[in-house]
Amino acid sequence: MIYAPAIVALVVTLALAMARAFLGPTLFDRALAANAIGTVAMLLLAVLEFLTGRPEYTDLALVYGLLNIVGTIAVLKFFRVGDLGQEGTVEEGESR
Amino acid sequence: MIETGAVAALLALMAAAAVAVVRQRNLFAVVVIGGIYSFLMATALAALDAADVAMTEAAVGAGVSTVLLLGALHLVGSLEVKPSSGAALPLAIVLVAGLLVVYGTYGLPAFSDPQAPIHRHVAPRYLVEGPKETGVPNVVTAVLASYRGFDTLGEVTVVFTAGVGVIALLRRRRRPGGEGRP
Amino acid sequence: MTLAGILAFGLLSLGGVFCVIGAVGLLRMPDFYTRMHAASVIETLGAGLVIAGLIVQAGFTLASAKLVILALLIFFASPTATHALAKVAHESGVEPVARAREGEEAP
Amino acid sequence: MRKVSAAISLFVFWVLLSGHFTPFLLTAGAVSAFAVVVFARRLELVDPEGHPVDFSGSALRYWPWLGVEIVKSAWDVSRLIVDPKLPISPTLVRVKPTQVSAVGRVVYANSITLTPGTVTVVAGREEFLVHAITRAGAESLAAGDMDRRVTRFEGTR
Repeated sequence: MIYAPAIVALVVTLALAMARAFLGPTLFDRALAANAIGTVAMLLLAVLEFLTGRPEYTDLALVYGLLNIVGTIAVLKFFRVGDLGQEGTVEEGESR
Repeated sequence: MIETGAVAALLALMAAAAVAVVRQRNLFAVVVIGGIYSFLMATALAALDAADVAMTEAAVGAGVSTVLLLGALHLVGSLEVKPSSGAALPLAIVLVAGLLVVYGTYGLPAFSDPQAPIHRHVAPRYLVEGPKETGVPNVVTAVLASYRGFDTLGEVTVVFTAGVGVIALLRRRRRPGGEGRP
Repeated sequence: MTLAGILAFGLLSLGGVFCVIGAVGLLRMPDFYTRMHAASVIETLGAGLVIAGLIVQAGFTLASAKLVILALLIFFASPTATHALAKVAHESGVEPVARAREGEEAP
Repeated sequence: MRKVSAAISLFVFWVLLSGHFTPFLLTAGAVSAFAVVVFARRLELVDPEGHPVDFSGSALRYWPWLGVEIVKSAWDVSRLIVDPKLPISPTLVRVKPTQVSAVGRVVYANSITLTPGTVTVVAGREEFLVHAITRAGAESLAAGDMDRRVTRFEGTR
């Protein structure tokens, strides 16, 4: 079983990162943990697909990766635009 | 064996996430943990051989509903108020409903039973004739886009209308709020 | 086990170890900014080694090509997400513990 | 030229994802790739930032060096994490990017973030605000080796 240690390690990583997501304390800690969980879930998915002998389904992991970014950016963009009461304009010379 | 263990661990983490959602008062945190829950759910579904459902869960659960819930938070504020009544009645209703669903699963055929009714009706025909008749290698795509093309068109219309409606609802409040862009 | 199998096993397990180390850092670090560094261990070395192990296991197939695309996606997108997090956190006034002296316990 | 290369990259990506080589499906892929480029052109997305194909050559020289740097610094950060004393010395440092173009600065800022132990917090036109987990990491960044390499990357198209 060449995948067993990796799967165990990834599940442990998920559990630890979820502890950080529950503890907080700020929203950013939670978003950071969620981002890490997305990455680890993607890796776990890829490994599980190799384990069950369907390596061609790695596209699913790609979809996860894209959604992970979309989710993180959406939370941050909303936090910036919504809660702080500012429009999300980009100042000259600033990064987006 | 290791696969079963991984699925069990994912389900346990999902239960932990559900408890955290209930106990959390900050709705931002609830949305973030909800996204985590969806990612775990999608991974568990993929491990159970349901690739298409996993993709839908990831796209809808972790992607679209996160964005929609954030849009809703924009309208209602981000702190949950204390509930006015106790938790006993809702808990009882949820428990009864959950037990009913569990009871219902006893009427289902065993997991991946080849003699189940769903595998004996039109499924063999789709599997055997599908690639020849439609030229599409993926059976799910062949069924959705070819055999049930009009059905899917109707579904997509409904989903599109719902999406437009949600955007219209969430956009509306923006304008009186200040010098917001159109 | 073949040589490629042993190599894949080693890469996968090592990647798993770095993922766990990153997650431990996520829990141990004292503030948001230092936790970000721990998370980037997961996203670079952890993810990179796991994907490399899978590529060795898959050999020269379509699946490896998809894994390469996956790795590129992670390496392009994860710094963007991390930077966005850091920037918004900085703007909303999350203070880093930047004044901790050498050898002194950070608060 | 840029549109043609974008269409070809999209088509290759499509084929890799599909993995089927029947004439019908290949045609469908080619038509989709073409349609995406046409729509992207109307949205003005096919520009030097969205599809920076001119940098392919220098990227091949820069990425291996960056990969080695990432492994080295990830190893350092891992050692910090497992150390029972947690010997971190978080530092905020300002660095001045010497790149001329926006793409060059983005590459530099992303390289800093991608290397564990340093994260770009604010990426301005004149200077970056970087958070480093150890003072040594901040000092080696301020020495400017990465900055020089990114500027070379940007210069040699």
